[in-house]
Amino acid sequence: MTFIQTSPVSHAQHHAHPVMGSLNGMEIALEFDSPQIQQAYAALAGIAEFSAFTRFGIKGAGAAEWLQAKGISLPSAANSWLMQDSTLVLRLGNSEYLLEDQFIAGHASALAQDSAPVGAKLYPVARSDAALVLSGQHALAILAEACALDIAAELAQPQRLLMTQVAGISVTVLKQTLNGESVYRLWCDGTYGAYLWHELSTMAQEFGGGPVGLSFYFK
Amino acid sequence: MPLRLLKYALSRKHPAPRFFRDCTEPKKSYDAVIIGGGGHGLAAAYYLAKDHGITNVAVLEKGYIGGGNTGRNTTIVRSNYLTPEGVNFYDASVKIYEGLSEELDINLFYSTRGHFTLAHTESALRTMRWRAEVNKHVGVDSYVVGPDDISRACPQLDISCSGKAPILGALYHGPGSIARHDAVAWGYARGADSMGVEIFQNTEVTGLDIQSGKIKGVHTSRGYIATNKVLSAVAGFTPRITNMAGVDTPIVIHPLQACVSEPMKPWLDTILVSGSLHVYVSQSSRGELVMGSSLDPYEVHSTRSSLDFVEGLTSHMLDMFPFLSNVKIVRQWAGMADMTPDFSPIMGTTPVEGFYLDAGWGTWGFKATPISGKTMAATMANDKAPELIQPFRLSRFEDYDLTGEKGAASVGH
Amino acid sequence: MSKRLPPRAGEWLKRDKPISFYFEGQKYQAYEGDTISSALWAAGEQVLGRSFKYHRPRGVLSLANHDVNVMLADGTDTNMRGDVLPVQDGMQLTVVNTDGGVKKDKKRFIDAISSLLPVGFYYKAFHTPRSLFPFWENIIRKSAGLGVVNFNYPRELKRKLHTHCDLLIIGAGPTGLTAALMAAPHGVNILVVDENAQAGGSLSYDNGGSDEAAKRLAELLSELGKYPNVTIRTGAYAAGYYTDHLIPIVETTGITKVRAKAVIVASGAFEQPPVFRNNDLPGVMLATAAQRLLARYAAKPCENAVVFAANKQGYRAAMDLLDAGVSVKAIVDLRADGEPCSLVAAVKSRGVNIYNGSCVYEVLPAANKFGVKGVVICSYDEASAKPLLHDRFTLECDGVIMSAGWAPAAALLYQAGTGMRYEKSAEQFVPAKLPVGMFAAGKVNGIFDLAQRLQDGARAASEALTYLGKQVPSVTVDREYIGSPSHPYPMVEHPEGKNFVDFDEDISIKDFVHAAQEGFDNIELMKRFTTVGMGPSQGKHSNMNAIRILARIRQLPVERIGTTTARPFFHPTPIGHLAGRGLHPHRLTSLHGWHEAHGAEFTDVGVWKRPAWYRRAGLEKQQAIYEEALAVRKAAGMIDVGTLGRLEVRGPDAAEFLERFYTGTFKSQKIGRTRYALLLDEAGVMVDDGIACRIAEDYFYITASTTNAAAVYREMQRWLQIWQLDVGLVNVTGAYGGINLAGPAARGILSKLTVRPLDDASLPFGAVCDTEIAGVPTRLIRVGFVSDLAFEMHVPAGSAQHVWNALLEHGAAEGLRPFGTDTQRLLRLEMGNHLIGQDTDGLTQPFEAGSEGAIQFDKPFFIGQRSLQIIARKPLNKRLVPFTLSQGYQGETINECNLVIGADGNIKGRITSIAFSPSAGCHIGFAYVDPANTDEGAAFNIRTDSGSLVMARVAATPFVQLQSEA
Amino acid sequence: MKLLTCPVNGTRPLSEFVFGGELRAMPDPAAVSDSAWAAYVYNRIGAPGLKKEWWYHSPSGTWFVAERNTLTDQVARTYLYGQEAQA
Repeated sequence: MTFIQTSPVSHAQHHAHPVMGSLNGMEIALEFDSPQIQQAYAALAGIAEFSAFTRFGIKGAGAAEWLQAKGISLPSAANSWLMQDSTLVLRLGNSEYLLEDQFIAGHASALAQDSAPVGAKLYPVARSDAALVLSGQHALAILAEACALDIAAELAQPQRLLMTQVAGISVTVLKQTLNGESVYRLWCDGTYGAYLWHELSTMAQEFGGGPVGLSFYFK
Repeated sequence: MPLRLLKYALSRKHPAPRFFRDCTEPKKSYDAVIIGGGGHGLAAAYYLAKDHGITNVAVLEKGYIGGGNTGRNTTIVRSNYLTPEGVNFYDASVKIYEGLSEELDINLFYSTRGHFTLAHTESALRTMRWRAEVNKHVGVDSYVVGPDDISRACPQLDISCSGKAPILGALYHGPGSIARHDAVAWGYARGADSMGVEIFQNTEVTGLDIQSGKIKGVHTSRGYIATNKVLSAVAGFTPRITNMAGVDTPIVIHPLQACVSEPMKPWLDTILVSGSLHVYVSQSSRGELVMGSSLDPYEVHSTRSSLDFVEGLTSHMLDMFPFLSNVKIVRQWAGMADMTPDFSPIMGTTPVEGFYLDAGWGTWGFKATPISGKTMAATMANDKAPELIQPFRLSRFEDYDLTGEKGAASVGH
Repeated sequence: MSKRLPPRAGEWLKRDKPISFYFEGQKYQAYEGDTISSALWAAGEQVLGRSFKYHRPRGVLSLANHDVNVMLADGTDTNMRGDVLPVQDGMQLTVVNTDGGVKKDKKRFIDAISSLLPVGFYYKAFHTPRSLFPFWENIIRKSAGLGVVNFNYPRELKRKLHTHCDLLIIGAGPTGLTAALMAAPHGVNILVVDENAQAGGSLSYDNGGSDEAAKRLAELLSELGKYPNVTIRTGAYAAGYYTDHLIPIVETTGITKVRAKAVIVASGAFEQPPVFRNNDLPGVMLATAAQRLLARYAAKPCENAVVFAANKQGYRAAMDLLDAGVSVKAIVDLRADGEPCSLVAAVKSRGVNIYNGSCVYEVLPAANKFGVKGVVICSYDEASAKPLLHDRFTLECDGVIMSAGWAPAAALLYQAGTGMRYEKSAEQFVPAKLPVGMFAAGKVNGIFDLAQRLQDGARAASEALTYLGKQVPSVTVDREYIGSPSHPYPMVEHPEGKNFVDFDEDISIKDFVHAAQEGFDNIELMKRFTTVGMGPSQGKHSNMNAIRILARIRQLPVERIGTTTARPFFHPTPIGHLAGRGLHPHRLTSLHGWHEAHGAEFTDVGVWKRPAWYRRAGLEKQQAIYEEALAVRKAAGMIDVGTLGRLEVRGPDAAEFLERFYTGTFKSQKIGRTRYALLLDEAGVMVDDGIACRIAEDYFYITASTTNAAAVYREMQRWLQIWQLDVGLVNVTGAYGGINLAGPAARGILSKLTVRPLDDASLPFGAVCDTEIAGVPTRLIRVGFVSDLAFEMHVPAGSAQHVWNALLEHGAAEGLRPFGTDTQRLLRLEMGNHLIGQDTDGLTQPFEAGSEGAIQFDKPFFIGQRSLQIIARKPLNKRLVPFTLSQGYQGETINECNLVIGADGNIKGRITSIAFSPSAGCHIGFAYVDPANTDEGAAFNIRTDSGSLVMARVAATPFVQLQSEA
Repeated sequence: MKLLTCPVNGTRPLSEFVFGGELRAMPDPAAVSDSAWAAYVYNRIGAPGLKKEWWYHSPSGTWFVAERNTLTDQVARTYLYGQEAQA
């Protein structure tokens, strides 16, 4: 029996009546508005949901070795990230890793479909993150209200990621160039997804921006 | 207008005498020494003299009288606690307060406004019922009311709290009052002084003289003072004094902050407390909103203010009173709260003979000022704590016999 | 009559933008750039407000953003500050706290009887007899306060932003701007803030008869314009200093929380009024106020001025007045030796008489005290601070310009913990020991001469840069005074008083004398007794004089008196600004949307929103809950348990870890089985409970209560660090959804969705397995919390909706319906399961709750074990028992927390849970009772709300028949 | 707001942290007397001074030790539990 998964954020999006579609078996908002408007939102202050990407999480003193054995190259420093093929590899703190395939299946899917990892000091981390993208000229201004850190300075160093608080909840943040635009990627516990989406999209709208569907980035 | 005021005002020269002498030269010894010139210490001195005829007493205050938590609290007086021990104790305090302006002949502006402890959740409401039942049992006027009753008493309150935390009910406590905190200290100081007690300001205790388990005297910035009865009534400074005495206690110091708005025409006639939103607020006779919140989350021995406190408090104030957006906060401040594991005070004797402790008041020492003074005076006079404060003895922790106020863990002001 | 001057260089007015507004019902003309006060003054209006206590007419005092006697209302807002707020076209303004308007204020009589209301009078009256106090209090409360709050004022959203900079400079006067200019080339990012509408500080008004200041300002601004790393924000005040250089900058649009690496405080000084009779009348103002009026707003302070000076500023103001065409009748200089600087010759040359060693003894009021008619001048003996009346004479004038000294605007320095000392040569408190990373320069640092202030700005900049690790040469400043900027005691006594020190609170010299006589003779007590400095201006114009007066009374040097602590905020700051957006983070399960769409009534459980019950057409809440409960007993029900804490404990030492953490045994636990897990704190108090599922030898899957999950996981992490066991912890709470399917039909429904055999043999009570439900990988647990036939399904959060729908689809026919937490409470009660947090409180230990069974004492260690060993030897004073009321009880409703009363009339315990159970057909519950009275069938009394006693009996659990026995 | 430095994640405002109380050595439960145990459970070194404390960085789930002066609120240093030497 096949089934469709719901995104952790969808509840907060219904009122905007997005065009939904399925990616990796998850129902996700593809379009909130006409391409022109989405373009405008994205340029000013756009917020999009990437939760449907496949993720694989693992932690423990043995995680790095195990992943490398699987041919995954890992960020050398704690709290940094790299892109291998089409997979985002996040090193969360010292010994926890999160792999996320971007748009197309990659290492995360492969590892997820593998048999459960076995090895010493090796602990799989089940994930169901809400994954958001904040874009546009006002993205920093929104983060300046929602986050106490000097995001621009903290993320000036390429490949760095932050585990901090945004709008009062724990969030992992990094800066990335997507389709030539530099955007902010945010991950939080899925159960906070609807809340975070609501607050950030409210702020985005105050800047003349708004929600942007996944298809806008699917190029 | 009362005649005495007219007389007082019309007389050319200012007739009012000093409230208390300006003592600077301590004697070699006293029958009793009280460390701490706040409400509690001064009240203890007053009742030592008045109830027990012990007048050869020195009160040592490192700063100025009433300059500690006496002058930093939000002046709420109530007795609707959770345990019979707590209710009885605070009720005795309220009863003294009601006649205290007359007794001390100073207007304490003891103003009975009614006190609502708001419940935003079922579990909070359950705790309110628990308190109400215990209060009823002990004979204290306190009962659970519904949202309509709250609206009637405070029509400006948004019962839905901007939809963030709708109010389900409240514990109403008719006798809940506010008072002029400074005046309480001044009144007791004058009363004690008039019976011979000597009050030394700017006098810091630097050490305790303890020999074979007995207190012999205190070292101060004004020299050594011999005595065999010492009371420590220093709230946030308690650990520093008990350290000198080598007495271990569970007390940990957390700052408690408060702030006050600009004056506006009085509109808030009741005292409101919201546990879930961490707000307590009343409007003073000057027209200022006096607001407080929960304790700072970590130990600091200072009275610095923090921005996050006032940000959180004001945000919750707006949930309750959305129209206050442009009303201004004039001043914020902090006190050092001496917290205990069971949210109850520590009163009575200690392992050191002649060294008595009046501490652990956390956030609610002001409302206990008269009764703690009275009972600690009795404790010092008889070297035995009266029944009323037995539940608060220091040894209860060693005995695993805590007082249950923590059962109602939430903002308790 | 208009006091507006023709256009002047550097004025802040936009002459091309005329506007009109209403004040107390009368129409006035103004220009954009005017404040309300400047517009009214320019229009010839002198009475701008009434004082708080005596309702005396007040006009312009300082024009330095703390003239709180001018408070206005516009029908929407109140307590609006006339000297700060820009006037806007069409404004309809009235003065607050008057009875009949600012001119006809009926309360002005209070001024006449002010002698009846001496300082502290309210401590001395109204309290006897006690019975009358409420009457007096009512009157006092009516007269309290300023403006009337508008209960319909909209909740405004003010954004609060965080920003970070290397160097924050507070004050855009000559000192601050120079500091910025010196620091700018060194590649640090600099933020300069100033509370005024435009940058420049004294350069924008203090001309002293020359155009040097204006030129200097133009230079500085154009130079600074070249640096992109320098931002200047005006109309922005620094509200306070907080730990680690956090400084909120307040603007009308909102607050910016600035985190600075280094801070230069160049906030200047507040001019302080000399104290003499009627120094508060409209038309009497500070020299810098007059200069601000002239330079910024092109308005004359008056036509014929008398300048009362005790420093150079008075003479500079005199020059500016003369240049503006104001006739200066005289300069009255308090100092016997007069002013040493060259301006003396300049003013003399323009025909101004100077009276040295003299004072303004009193100001003669015009009709209604609405203005100045003249002044009485006489000699003054500085040593004794006494006016010498023998030579007094009267001089006609319509304005008095006063200038006697300054107080540093040092609030932020104090808040940051700066040690201050009294600089005798300047007669001012100045910073002695600054906190790391804080620097002070200019007037706040006791330096007044313009050239020296510029040097001092450069000096502070070089010190700040050095602190920031830059290599810069050090700068030295020559701090010397040609005549002290402040007079040590600019007070003129008067038998009739009304010589005001604090204009907010109407406090005059005699009030301090009286306070001291009554023993309030240290600055803090005096502040509290007299309320000096407690008004909205927080003592900006009064604290320094209060200190000088107290010093004189006690015959101590000023430094021995010290200062009162300056608390935030620097200016009164709006609640809406501080509150900002007001976020309330909350968690939702992936089924939330479905619950909402199907009539769920939500309740807050910790940070979660959970369905309490589901609305049903035509059913009251209680009825709906009964139906949900009956469905579970008779058919099947399901509840969203996605909020449960889910924690994974993995590794070789997993069982060992759990045996130390929880009270039970886990090493012997079989794979595929669950065990109850009870957590205590070190005092032996019950903290949380859940179940531990053993998935593999080295893999446990633990549930924790919704509200405690985060804390339990935190404690696990902490103890793991201490114990250093070979274990890994993963918090998967949010990763999984959870559904609990319960009731006789549960097995049947579930079997349609899985191939996994569910019979008691293959999946007995307490078993756990990983399988597939409706195609979804599921962790399936046979639990018994709400029914002895119940299945808990833990699935990936995103799949929960699919499983939920599938269950409904296949269960509808069997009578399956969802239930909420209220129903769950009833169901678990029927099963005889107590709930930590409801049936226990913050101090309950296992012996009281009857949870001994969950405790394995013969283990080397578990958290709380040692305390329990001590507690076990002590007599128990209450114990939790299940109870029932008599069948068919129809009496008064018994509520949770009704008390259990013993024969002796004392409290023995309380009801912690009670409900009518439709299945058991009677009231059931849990209660704490006398430990000696806990046998099944034992009776005890419950006191109802009304006080009557109802008998209950200890019962056996479960209260309902089990499915297995059915 | 006060700043605190997590050994792994760096300097953050206090709102990202949970205070875990004083870092105290547990006496041997088997050897210790009842009253000494009760003292361990309830009593604290209340007097101000430099103390070792537990702090938890919530966003990353990191417990660490801070040496903080409870009088001045100045943090001398922070390090992961058991890594005092390397700090």
